Amino acid sequence: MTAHGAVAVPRSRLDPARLGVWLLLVTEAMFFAGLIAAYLVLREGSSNFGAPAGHLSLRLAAVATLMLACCSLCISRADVALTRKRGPRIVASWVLRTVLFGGLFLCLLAVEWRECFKAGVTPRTNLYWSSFFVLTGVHGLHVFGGVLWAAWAWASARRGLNPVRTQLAALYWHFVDVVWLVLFTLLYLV
Amino acid sequence: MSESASKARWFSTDHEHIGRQYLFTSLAMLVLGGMMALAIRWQLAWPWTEMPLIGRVLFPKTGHVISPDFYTVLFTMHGTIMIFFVIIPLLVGAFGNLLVPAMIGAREMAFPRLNMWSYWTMIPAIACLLAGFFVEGGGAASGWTGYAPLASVTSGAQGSGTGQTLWLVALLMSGVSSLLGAITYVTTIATHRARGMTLMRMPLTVWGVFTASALQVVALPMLTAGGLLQLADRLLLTGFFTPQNLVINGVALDAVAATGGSPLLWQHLFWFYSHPAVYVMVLPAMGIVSDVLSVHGRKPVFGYKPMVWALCAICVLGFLVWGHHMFVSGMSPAAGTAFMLSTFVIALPSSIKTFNWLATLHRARIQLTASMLFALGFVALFIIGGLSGLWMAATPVDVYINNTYVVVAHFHFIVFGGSVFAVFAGLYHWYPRFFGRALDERLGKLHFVGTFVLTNCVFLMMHQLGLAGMLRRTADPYVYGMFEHLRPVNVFITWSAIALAAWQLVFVVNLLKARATPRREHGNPWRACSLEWRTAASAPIVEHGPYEYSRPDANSDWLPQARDDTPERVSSRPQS
Amino acid sequence: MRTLIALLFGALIAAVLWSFVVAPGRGWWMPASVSTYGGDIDKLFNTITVVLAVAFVGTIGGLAWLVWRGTRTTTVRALHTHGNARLEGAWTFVTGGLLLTLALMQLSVWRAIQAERGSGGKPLVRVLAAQFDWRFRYPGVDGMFDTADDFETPYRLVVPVDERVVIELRSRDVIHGFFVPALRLKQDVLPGSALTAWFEAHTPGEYDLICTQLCGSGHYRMAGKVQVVSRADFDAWNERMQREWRTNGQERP
Amino acid sequence: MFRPTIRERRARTPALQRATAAAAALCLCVACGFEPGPAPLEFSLSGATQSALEDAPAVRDQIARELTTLFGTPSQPAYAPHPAWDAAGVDLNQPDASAGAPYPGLAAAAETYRRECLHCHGVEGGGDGPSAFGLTPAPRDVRLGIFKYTALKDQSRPRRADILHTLEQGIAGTSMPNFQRLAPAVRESLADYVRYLAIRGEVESALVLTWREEEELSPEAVGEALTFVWSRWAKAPSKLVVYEGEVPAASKERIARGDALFHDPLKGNCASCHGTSGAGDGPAAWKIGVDGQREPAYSDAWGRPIRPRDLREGLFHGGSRPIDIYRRIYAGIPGGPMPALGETMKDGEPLLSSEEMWCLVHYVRSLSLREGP
Repeated sequence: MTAHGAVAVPRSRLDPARLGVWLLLVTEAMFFAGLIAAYLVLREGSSNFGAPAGHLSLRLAAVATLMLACCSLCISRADVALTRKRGPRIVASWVLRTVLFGGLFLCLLAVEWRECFKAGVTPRTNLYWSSFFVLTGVHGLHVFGGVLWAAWAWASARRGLNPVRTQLAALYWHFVDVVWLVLFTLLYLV
Repeated sequence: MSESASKARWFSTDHEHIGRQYLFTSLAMLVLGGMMALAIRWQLAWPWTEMPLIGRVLFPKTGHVISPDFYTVLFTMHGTIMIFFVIIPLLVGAFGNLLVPAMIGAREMAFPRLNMWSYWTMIPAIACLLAGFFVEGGGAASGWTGYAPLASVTSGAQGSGTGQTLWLVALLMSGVSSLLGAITYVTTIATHRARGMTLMRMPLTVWGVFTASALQVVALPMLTAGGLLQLADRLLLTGFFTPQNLVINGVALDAVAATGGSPLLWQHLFWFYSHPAVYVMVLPAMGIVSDVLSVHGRKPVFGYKPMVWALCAICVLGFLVWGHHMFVSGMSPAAGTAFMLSTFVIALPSSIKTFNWLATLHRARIQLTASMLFALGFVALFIIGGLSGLWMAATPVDVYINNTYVVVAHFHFIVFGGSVFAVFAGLYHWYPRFFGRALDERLGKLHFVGTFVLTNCVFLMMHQLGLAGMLRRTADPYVYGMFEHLRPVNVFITWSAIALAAWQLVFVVNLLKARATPRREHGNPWRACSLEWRTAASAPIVEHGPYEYSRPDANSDWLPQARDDTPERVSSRPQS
Repeated sequence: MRTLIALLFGALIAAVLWSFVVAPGRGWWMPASVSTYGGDIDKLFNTITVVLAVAFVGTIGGLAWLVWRGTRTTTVRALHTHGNARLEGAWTFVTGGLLLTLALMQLSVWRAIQAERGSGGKPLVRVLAAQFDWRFRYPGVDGMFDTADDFETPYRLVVPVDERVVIELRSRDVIHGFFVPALRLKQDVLPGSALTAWFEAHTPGEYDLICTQLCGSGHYRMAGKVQVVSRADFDAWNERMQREWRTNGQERP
Repeated sequence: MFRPTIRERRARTPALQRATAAAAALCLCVACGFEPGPAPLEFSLSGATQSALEDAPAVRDQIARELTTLFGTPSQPAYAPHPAWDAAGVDLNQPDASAGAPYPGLAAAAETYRRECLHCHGVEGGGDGPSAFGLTPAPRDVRLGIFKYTALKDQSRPRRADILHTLEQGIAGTSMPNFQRLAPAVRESLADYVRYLAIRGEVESALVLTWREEEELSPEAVGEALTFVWSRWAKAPSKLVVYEGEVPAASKERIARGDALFHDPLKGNCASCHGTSGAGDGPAAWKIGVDGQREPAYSDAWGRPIRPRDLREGLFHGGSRPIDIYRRIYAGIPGGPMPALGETMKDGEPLLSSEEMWCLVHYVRSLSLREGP
């Protein structure tokens, strides 16, 4: 029924893909806002919230935070390289580094979880740990998604194709990074 | 047909195809949800009697009498199906896909594949939901609101086991489906408009879908977050919504879960989306009705800009009123006051819309087509539903009204009298555009008259039931002596509901009759200005707003919104 | 067709008005209020209802009239107008003012109803809700809860007339709804917290207590009674219940 | 010149109106004379009977026939007159109503049962109605004739008053609600119907047993089974646990003494099952199952695992009045592992005196109260 022939010419300067990713980030932001709000409400309001009780490794988390910061940094380097019209190899190498740092972050998260389980801490221990596992788990899934996205971007960046893909991945990574900073502050520091 | 071709038919990325898939899936679910409604009505009129059809199959041991827990499952499923798998997919999924690109002059959606997945995520969601009927303990049984801890704890009710988990998964998947669709719509409308199609030249249907989608993008993730936490409560035995020291159905929860959570937290997360969801169910309907009133009234929509601003105002204010579902929940009284004020404020844009519809009809040249009749029916019933909302907005009055049949009457006037009437108005109006076949006008009018009368027969007296105090979600109101005298009213409502359902056969006959006629190009049968009726192959250049009817300076009583681009300019423009 | 439409809308107005006019006489209406603030709530309800009735008749009547007029065969061409800013402004202003007035009217009653929330007023009775029963725990002679002389009774909440009664609502399992239509009192019973509510009944009698929040498959039958009696009767009943708890009970052979 | 392309076709208004009116009239006519009801019910044999007589379908049919002769059907429930009734001066088909109101009778009670009880307790009272799934504790299967919460000793069958007490109070802490919204006479008839179902169920299993032993079912044997079952019910009124006078006050001393008795393995020994804190976690009541999980060590007469009550909840299934708890301690809980301490003898002496049992009552109650031990 496209015979009516309205030729689609994106008239506006908004790039659909970029707008789409921004909308995705809005939903993701609201999603994490919901989870974090629930965490805060329970932490302030519950008489039985519990506490990390020494099972958290701040050092591990700090390294993980550093990993994510590196992810953000690398992918933005890739972005800059693209705008400066650098060669595909330079761009691809920055993207690849993002993938690696993201993978490292996930490994650190896995280590953290394993230490917790070893110490007998599970989501059932108390509400703090319930929130901890749900929040870090959901965030970890997002990092995993980011790794896949970056890997996908790498595959095309290597051949110098599809620069938009890398730019959008960068956008997403910054978001994931910011969310982690909030989570890190709330779960580990405050 | 070759295999790949048939695969392409199933998994088509063509938005019109997806729109039709949405349309027929939701109509099928409408039939299912409607049957459930009839079973519910049967029980309310003649509780503990032989339930037709399903009683014999499901309850051989009770003399074919439905059991109270199956009744609970029925109204839970009825609500869930009607909201998440009928009204929202019909208005946003079906009409959105079929109309939005055509109305803004886009050849396709911004993300055709995402759009396809939006539909194909809904199918497993439906499968999950219905699978609940076949698992041990039966389907979800905690109402469509899934209040914790009844829903979040596996021992809460018979259906609180696997059935409830499946329900939750279905809800989450339908949320993902809606989100994919919403992102597609917002992006398409923002970036794929034809030349000259400024925002203030978009038909109100597009505005309706746009605002509804924007609401979904922002609000739905809250429900997803809540749903995820509830899923964790059920599967990981966390206790986000489970307070301490509860013993539910013989299970002391402190021993099995990390308790200490808050049941009100779920209500906040749930209503943060599910109140805006009500607007998702009505904003596109308002748009459709505005369009139909204008076309068949041969008159521009009165106050187009205020109409748009009213839609946007509802969209924004929609986020501030969720707490009015919780006036008696134990929320703080100050919050109650704040939510009451915001709720009174949100009544304003809706009334402005109503006044504008009336003003649109002022000195119009009204064609009483089936579509127009349903649109007029929408306005009338929406007025009733909207007005009764004021009772609920007023906190002291809501203390009495809350969870009674007044609420049931109120939202059925909005959702059935409103949204469903708008769907019918839209179908009669755009059927030639969608399917190349026209629906029979006489049958359509017959369909309207019966539906309008019977809708009022069904839902009007529910106000009185509720005022008498009759509670919602009851399998047998006559447990209370004070409701015994309401039996005749309930019987009348049930008969009306049966008649209303039967009357929809007129529509089915109409569909079948249309199917039997050969496809043909209908052109622009209603002589509507907006772009979706264009037949020219060239690109449109939009020059007017969508409602240029009866212009004194024009020869005909309508002026198409766009003129055709010249072939030279088409070829000279770079293709994207 | 236009006649039919006019008839339909006319019938709708008639039906709505009829159903609301005959309703009180047939008991399709709120039962008579027996609590002190019930009258205030009813007054607010009636005010809103009058506003609604005027708005309803005005808009539907207007709609019917406009359709009647718009379908005249003599109309050659519709009026071409895109709106009227002054008119829009006027009805926005008027409706907004009306809505705001209605909203402000609610505030004092709402404050009064919610006055006891969290104020620590001493409850007369503790309402214990559980799937699918109401139980009422009275403090006994010492007036203190959770002491050995507390006594408990299912189904029937007995309270004295003409006295401000504070109740404390607790749930053992899921959310229940404490609703006494005649008292115009409804409050969800939230597990995990003790909410308080209050009422002052001014007419002795027996009134239905309804669970209004879905609490499982037995929700529909979670019924109770509120029995309002004179102070003397209340004391006598209190004494009788306490005696029963101190003795063999009323044993029927 | 302006002409609309779609002319509004003149609908045949009168025809439409006539059709609508006719439809409405038809609906009204149908609606007025319409009164649906439930389909008739039938008793079926219990699962235990069915599996016991799997290889003897003829006996199965015979037992079903005998039961119908003796008890009728759910639509026409009636006892076949029994010779023992004359001696006892009762007629179960004409039970006297102490409430004074017109007594509804068994057939009407069956209707009430069907509306109020059947969804959980099933047609035969087997606790297997469609809504029984997932309820903890499961609805009572009355066909064994065992009722847990009575005021009687010696594991007796209940009196009507005991069943009525449960109907009036419900069983706190379970899904069994109270039925005070039914008129007293209706409740009495309901209690009679519950007894009817119980006796019917007991006779059913007695007949199976008789056939097992004698390999045939003579009319005499059937009569004997009925007599045997009935005799147990007839004894009930004499078994009431009565405590004359006022309940001793819940003093600190009594509570302290109760505490000691509760934990003394040679006296109350309650802690062995109910746990030292009364949380129901005593070592005797639990075992480690095959999967390494803790599971209840005891089962009740229905074969369901049974866990000791968490006394700190303050919810007592048989009633929370002091006298109710006293009776629970005195007479135990039929069908379960809770012993009857009031009837336990040691060296020819009662294990616990009445005073000691009251101390236990006050201690148990204090576990859920503010001024606990």
